[in-house]
Amino acid sequence: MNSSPQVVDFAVGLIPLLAAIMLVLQLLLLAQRMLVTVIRVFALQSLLLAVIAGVVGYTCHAWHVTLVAVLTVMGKVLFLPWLLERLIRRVRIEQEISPWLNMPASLFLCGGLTLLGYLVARPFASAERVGGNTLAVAVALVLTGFFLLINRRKALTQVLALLTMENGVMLAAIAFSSHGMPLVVELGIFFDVVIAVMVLGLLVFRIRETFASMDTSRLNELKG
Amino acid sequence: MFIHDTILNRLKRGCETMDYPAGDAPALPDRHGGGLRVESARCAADCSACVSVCPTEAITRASGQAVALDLGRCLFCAECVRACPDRAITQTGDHRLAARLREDLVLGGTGKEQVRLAAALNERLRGLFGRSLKLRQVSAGGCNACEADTNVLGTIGWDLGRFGIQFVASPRHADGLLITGPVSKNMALALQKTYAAVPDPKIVIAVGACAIAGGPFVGHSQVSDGAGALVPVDLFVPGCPPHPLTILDGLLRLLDRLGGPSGKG
Amino acid sequence: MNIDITSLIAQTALVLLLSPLLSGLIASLKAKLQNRRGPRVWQPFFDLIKFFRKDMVISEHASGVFAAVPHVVFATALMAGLMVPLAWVPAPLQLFGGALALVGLLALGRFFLALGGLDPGSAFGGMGSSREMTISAIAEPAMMLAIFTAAIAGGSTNLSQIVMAGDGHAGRFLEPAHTLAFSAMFIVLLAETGRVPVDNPATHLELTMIHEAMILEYSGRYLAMLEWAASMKQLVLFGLLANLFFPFGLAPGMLPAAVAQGMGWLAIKLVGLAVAVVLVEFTNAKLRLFRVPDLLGAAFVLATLALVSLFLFR
Amino acid sequence: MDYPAILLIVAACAYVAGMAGALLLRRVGRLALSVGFGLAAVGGACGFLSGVTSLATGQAAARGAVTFWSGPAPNLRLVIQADPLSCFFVTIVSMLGAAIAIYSLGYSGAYLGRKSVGLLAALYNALLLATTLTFVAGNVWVFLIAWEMMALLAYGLVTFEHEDRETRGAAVFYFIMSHIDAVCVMLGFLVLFQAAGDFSFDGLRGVGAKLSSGQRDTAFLLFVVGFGIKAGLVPLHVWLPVAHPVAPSNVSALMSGVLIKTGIYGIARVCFEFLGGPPLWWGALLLALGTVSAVLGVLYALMEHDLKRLLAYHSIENIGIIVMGLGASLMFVSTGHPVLAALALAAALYHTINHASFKGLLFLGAGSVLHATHTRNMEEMGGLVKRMPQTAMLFLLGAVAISALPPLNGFVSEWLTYQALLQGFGSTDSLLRLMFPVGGAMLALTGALAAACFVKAFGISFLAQPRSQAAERAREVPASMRLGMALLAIACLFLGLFPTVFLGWLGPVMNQLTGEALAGRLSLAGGWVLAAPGANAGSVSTAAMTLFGLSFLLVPLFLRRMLGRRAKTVRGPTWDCGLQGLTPRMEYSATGFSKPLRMIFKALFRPHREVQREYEFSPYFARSLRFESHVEEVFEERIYRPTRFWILRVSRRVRALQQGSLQVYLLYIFLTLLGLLLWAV
Amino acid sequence: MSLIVLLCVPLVAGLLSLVVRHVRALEAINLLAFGTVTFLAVRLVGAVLVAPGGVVLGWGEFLRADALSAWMALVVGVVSLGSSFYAVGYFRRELVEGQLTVGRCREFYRLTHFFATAMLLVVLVNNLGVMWVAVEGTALSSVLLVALYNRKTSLEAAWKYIMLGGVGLVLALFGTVLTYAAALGHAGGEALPSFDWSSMRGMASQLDPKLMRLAFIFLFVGYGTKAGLAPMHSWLPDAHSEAPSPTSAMLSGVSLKVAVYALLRGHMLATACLHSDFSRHLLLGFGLLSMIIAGPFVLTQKNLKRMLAYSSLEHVGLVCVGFGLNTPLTVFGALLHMGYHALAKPVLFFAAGNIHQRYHALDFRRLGGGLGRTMPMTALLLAVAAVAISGLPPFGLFYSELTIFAGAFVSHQAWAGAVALLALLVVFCGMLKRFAHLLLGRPGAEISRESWATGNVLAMVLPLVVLLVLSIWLPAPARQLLERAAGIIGGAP
Repeated sequence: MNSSPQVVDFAVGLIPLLAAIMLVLQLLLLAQRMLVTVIRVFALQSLLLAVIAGVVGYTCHAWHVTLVAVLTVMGKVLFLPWLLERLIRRVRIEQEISPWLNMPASLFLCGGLTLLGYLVARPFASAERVGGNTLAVAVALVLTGFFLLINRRKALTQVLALLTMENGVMLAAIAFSSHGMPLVVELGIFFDVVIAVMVLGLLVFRIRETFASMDTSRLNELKG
Repeated sequence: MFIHDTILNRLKRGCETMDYPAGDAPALPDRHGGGLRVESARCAADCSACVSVCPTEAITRASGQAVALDLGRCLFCAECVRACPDRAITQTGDHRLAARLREDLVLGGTGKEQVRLAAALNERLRGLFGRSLKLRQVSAGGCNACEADTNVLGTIGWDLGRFGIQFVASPRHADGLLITGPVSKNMALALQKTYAAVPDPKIVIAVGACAIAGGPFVGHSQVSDGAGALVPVDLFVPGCPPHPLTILDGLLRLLDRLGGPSGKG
Repeated sequence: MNIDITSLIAQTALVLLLSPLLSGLIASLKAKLQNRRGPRVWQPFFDLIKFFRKDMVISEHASGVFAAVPHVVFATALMAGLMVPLAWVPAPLQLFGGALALVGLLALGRFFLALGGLDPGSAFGGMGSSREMTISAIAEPAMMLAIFTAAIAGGSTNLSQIVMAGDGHAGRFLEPAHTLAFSAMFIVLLAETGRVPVDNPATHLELTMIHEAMILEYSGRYLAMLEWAASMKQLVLFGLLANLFFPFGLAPGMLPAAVAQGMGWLAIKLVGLAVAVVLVEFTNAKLRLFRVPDLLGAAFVLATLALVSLFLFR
Repeated sequence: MDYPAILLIVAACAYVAGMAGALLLRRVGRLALSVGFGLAAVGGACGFLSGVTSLATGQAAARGAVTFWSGPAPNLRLVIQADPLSCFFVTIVSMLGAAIAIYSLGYSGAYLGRKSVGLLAALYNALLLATTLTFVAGNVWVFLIAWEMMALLAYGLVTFEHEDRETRGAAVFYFIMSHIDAVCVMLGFLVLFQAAGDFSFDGLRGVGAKLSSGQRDTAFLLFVVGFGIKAGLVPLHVWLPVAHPVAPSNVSALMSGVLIKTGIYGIARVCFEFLGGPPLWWGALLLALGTVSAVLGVLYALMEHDLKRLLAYHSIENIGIIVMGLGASLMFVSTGHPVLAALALAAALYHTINHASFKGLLFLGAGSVLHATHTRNMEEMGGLVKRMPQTAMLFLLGAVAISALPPLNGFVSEWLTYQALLQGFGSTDSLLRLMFPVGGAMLALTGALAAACFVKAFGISFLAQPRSQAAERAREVPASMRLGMALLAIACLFLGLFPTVFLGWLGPVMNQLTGEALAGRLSLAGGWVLAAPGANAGSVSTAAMTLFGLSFLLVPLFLRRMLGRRAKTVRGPTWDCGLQGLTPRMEYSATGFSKPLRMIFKALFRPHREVQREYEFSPYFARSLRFESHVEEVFEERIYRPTRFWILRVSRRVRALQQGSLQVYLLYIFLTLLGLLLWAV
Repeated sequence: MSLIVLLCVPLVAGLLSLVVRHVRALEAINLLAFGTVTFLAVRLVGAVLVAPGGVVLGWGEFLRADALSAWMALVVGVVSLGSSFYAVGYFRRELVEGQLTVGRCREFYRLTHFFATAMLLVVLVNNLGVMWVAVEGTALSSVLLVALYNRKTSLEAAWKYIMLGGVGLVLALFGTVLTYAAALGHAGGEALPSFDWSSMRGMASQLDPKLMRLAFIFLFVGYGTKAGLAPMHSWLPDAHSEAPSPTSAMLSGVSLKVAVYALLRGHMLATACLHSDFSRHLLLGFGLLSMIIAGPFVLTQKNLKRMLAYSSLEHVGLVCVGFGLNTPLTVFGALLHMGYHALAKPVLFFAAGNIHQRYHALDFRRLGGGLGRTMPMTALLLAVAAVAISGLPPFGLFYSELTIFAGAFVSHQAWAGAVALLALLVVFCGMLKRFAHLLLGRPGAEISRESWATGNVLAMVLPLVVLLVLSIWLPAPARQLLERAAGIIGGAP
């Protein structure tokens, strides 16, 4: 099925937009308090990533990219959020406590990080196959995800921050190669993420059992 | 400059030691009447004027016997001379009073009108200490009068050193003891230990009435009446205190250094 | 081995007889200065003879060391005497020991004398030993530097060699190095032989004694040996001082005439030194124990200056 | 066949057998003891014979390096090279090892019930083997391995009585200092390795020439610090008086006699062979360090009243004297006077073996006293000469030797040092030549102070009346201990009376290091007289001195026969000025004895004294009085304690990096990432 | 063929242990599995030496074992075997004393197999992406092992371990993606033939240098966190001290080295591609930083296992310094050091395990002293292992350290050698002080007599004996393997 040039450049134009939305979602995550909404925002972000992957797969006739898109949808959009929400219901906590850095400061810092992302990605613009600055967005996603991880104190939010960073990396992968990485690597990464989240869920549950709270700042007995 | 003047002065003064054993002895001071002479023949039959007047009961007169004056206990206060009605006891002005035996000091008997001069040491001792006698001075509770007079012998005038006689610090180095003072109870042990510490052959010299017979403290409970009670004494030098000349004469006589030419050997 | 037997016996006799005479001379000189006739010059001989004939009272706490001390002190003093060229050059035992051996022998004697002081267990002996070792420790560097100056000038530590080297030019002792070294050595002499500014030999106060305190417990022939050794040590140091810094007048061989002349010069030098010592004693009182290090410090500075001047002026 | 090499191998096998035997039989205390120390004695004897024969017959010079084994690392090979310098030091370690092993047969009997004697014997054998290996090492690998093994085994021995905390602390301090000096030495060799490219000693010989002068000086300073710590030179000596006293006495004897000599061996080997032509300031630095060590060592020894600490400080003093000799020798090498360099080196090496023998003897003496009275404090001893006569006499002999007094070996080596210093005055014209005579004066001060110290040590411990129950009940030590000490005493006598014999054997060593063998120039009159080289230089003969000394005793004997035939001897109480009698408490104490010197050197010691008086109504009628005085150990107070304090303080500050919060840890990673991104992009 | 078998043995054992419920059987499976793994690893070493071009391929190009990976596989096998021997005795006593439920023991045995499989996969796989997946596998399988005791502190340690590890691995993934991108730049847009390390290494010179530089930074921070290099090491002391002793032995002994292996793969690519010392300086700098930071922590450490963890930090730092100096001598020394450290460190952790079980405490103040009196056998082995780990002569670590320093000095990087040596000295002083006061002196608490399981003895004595033997006599094949591995790292293909 040969796609006409318009369709191709239409698709190419769409991807940066979607990437930009993913970044916006990421900043939204920063301001979120309710855990349930945090999970839903993550699911939405993963959906966008899947759409990008699908678009790239479709346009470049790379069947395994589309397969990855489908897997992303099944895994990150449906299965993982369901798993985490089930966990929240059993643990009955809703509220994220005050973060380490207050809201305006963290937003300002995330802006800076995004800028740094662009700075880092600028020399590689030529190497990109897809869209203008998806690599910049990917780097920004990773750095802001990292900052989010540092900023939040709840265990579950930290898990999600980690997953957003992983989304950033997958975006970068897609950005670089229209054909994505070899299938075995993609599959490996995907299954690893799934197992990771399951293990993290188990641990969060156990911490909730023993510490009666998911606040990781309680975890500071081991010193020196 | 200080040193320069002192040396010149010292050299100018030359030797100020008396030349006594060679030349004649220095005159005794007029207060010092010298020795006593007791002629019991001249005493009245039952007269005992002198007995009561003597402060240390040195004079005894048993009924019917001649008067006996124990020079060892005598303080030479000359009360008896004044008290004796018929001048039986007279001062002879003689400084030579030292005696070897305690009995020689008891005057009054026939032929014992005056003190019998001390004889020299036996041949062996004189051979040993003839030219080198080191004495350890023990002040056994004395009033320091005899010590002072013994000390005078060390001055440049008398200069005991020229005869080879010297006072030493440690009894181990000494050849004899020179005891002064009535040997109080506290000093008895010390005296015995010092005596034991001196290596044989050794001599003991008791200087002063206290050392000979307890002096003014005779008979007191805290006093052992002179050195004779504790250690064998070789030379008694009576007096309270005996004149340095008497002590020196005793010492030289003991070492037989008086007879021949001055300071022989 | 090429030791000259006659020189050995002669010097032994010389040392044995001359040392008490020297002490007697000093004592009578002091007496003369005090305007008294004083003991005869032979008095030390009489004392020694008397002590040899007397019994001995030894403390029950004393051990074998107490008895060994006099023998060691006597032997080391006599040995030191035979290493110093007195009336003739070379000294009989000069092959077996030079300046350093002499210092070592005197140190050995002092070491055992101090032990002898400690053995009977009396506080006086301990005090004497402690002070003797302290003072000699402080005096040693000054003595060593003075000897070094003479040795460097003479080219060897062999005393006879130094004397022979110095014999040539009489003006030698006018050089600054030699005068400074001589004065340093003179102070050390006063300290080592226990003369007045450092220690009063004739005192009765046991607490002030240094040398005497150590031999308080000795009597009889042990005391004689110790006294004799002390006077021999005095003679050794006087001889060292005399011949090292005034190296003229020593008989080259053993010819009777030269020896007599040598003895004459020796007598003159010893009397001169004796007069100097007596003058110092006469004009000084005994220093407090903790002022003595300052005196010996001065000696050390003098010796260092002597050494430096040897280096600068030559 | 090369007998010395065989003997050396036999010695090594004996040590290994001793070690194994002692470990296997450790259940049976007495058997393990006799097997372990017996074989150690055999090994020592073989080593001694091998060293002496190879030195005497000159075979050592001819012998090359032998490779035994190649290890995992690329150029790691076990190379053994017994050249004259190694044989000399092997002689020392074997002689001392054998004597102390015999001594230990009796001494470690005290441990039988309490401690594992098998372990002591095994460690002792292993230490001897490691030390011998250090001396005969052919390349840097073997040297460093043996060096570290020696430190590890010595640590095991020092901490043998680890019950009380002080021993453990001292042992840890010792091991840390040993490891620091191992690091310095390793760094030094690595700097040399840069130019040499090969670790073997042959490759390193004279490599200094190829290095730049800056590198050469750094290497030299590293070696001086490294070997200085091991030897106990003054600024680096603080561990020695802490570690040696806590070790069992036979071990502290071995450590003082031999282990600190490995430092000397290192300095000799490196400065003379590897670093090539030394500039003048190297020798001057060593001479200065030696002088300071000698003077301060003896001054601090004087203030001690713990017998073993006193001896430990004396080790510092004697090491100072040895290093003075080495320093002088280096200066002569740099100014081009091989004869004087050989003389100074002979003085230093001869003092090394002398110190090994008399210090070993003294420590064994102290061990016997400890064995008999269970105390090291001299104030509680006294009167031991009557209860332990042989030990006392041997201790006295050691004391005379260490105080450098004539007939014995201490005097001979100091005499040689004096000769070297004296003749050094003319060797150069720079102002440094003043250091020689001043060094001589300080050496004299040290000798005199050492004599004062050992009058105190012997006098206060052995003479007069016993001042405690323990001293009262002291009995003579068993025969094997006395035999061990006697062997060392004989060594002292032989080295003292016949110096020319051993100095002749030192010829090959001096030839190897300074190129001048001084063959025969040191002995006159058929070996009876020791002479300094150079025209009519000074000469001394201890043998003749002794002979004449004894003959002179005839004079008092003759006079006694003549004059004092009837004189008898009476025993009486000590003269006590007529009081009730002298009690032991009235005797002079060690603190009292050193009081005048403490007052004179007040500036250095800064003595603190404290009197506590317990009384009811008036201080003049005290019920009880407690007097306590101590001397401030300057280096410990001013340098080591503050350093330790600051290191731990900074470490505690750094610990705050890990204070538990996950956020902070994530921040660390984040900042690292940012840092790298900014740095790299 | 042998590579697949080597991988499948622990995998199958793991799956089997999922099914089996009886603890005795699980122990048997464990021992059997790791025994065969070690045996196969040794055979692999033989095969690699003989194989043409020094490479053994398996499952097509997917599995590739060159000298370096064979050496790492051997290390993995040995350490896992050791800890499995020890685990038998350890867990039996834990069960008896009721510290752990039977379920937890089963969990331990199952996870250990997956942990070992993941590690073997990392060293044997050719594809860089799959290598990342394998490293992620090691992280996931070991986090539950760390949280085995389910106490407050072990959960805290596990959480920090997984969080920091997770972040690190995400960054590593980003690095891997960037490496892939750098390769793509050359291949003209269509899919790269294979993301295998061998092919990447082949065309390394054509990779895009700028991208490769950025990729190496992310790879370095990512795998550096897993390897516990300095600023990213904070999880290491917590995880190693809270995990059960057999696991902490495997963590310290080999998992850090596996992460370093992964880092090395990146370093080799970067050096080949950038032809500059960029990656070498990073390794050297961070290695030295790790050694310097370990010092203060060991000096003032209050807990025994944490001190051992910091000691591992220091040894990993030294290995990185060895690779950072990048001369044949230092790289050989570093590889040798890895082997020796893998033999010595587990014994220390096993001893710490024994002490923990007997005293129920690891704090030096509460342990007091006199361990030599209460637990003589453990004390002796602890002492010997401590001597080995602090790099004292009879044991090999001294030779490897000296080789590294010799290499540093010869290649005119003397300052690095000197700093490393001083850091070693500081750690030595700290550990000596602690061990001396722990082992010697009078025992504080009253402890029951020490009972010895055969597994314990074997687990502790065997490695030390092997270490001593290897220190004295390194077999020729082993030396040849190390030289070839050093060649690979140093730059030869």
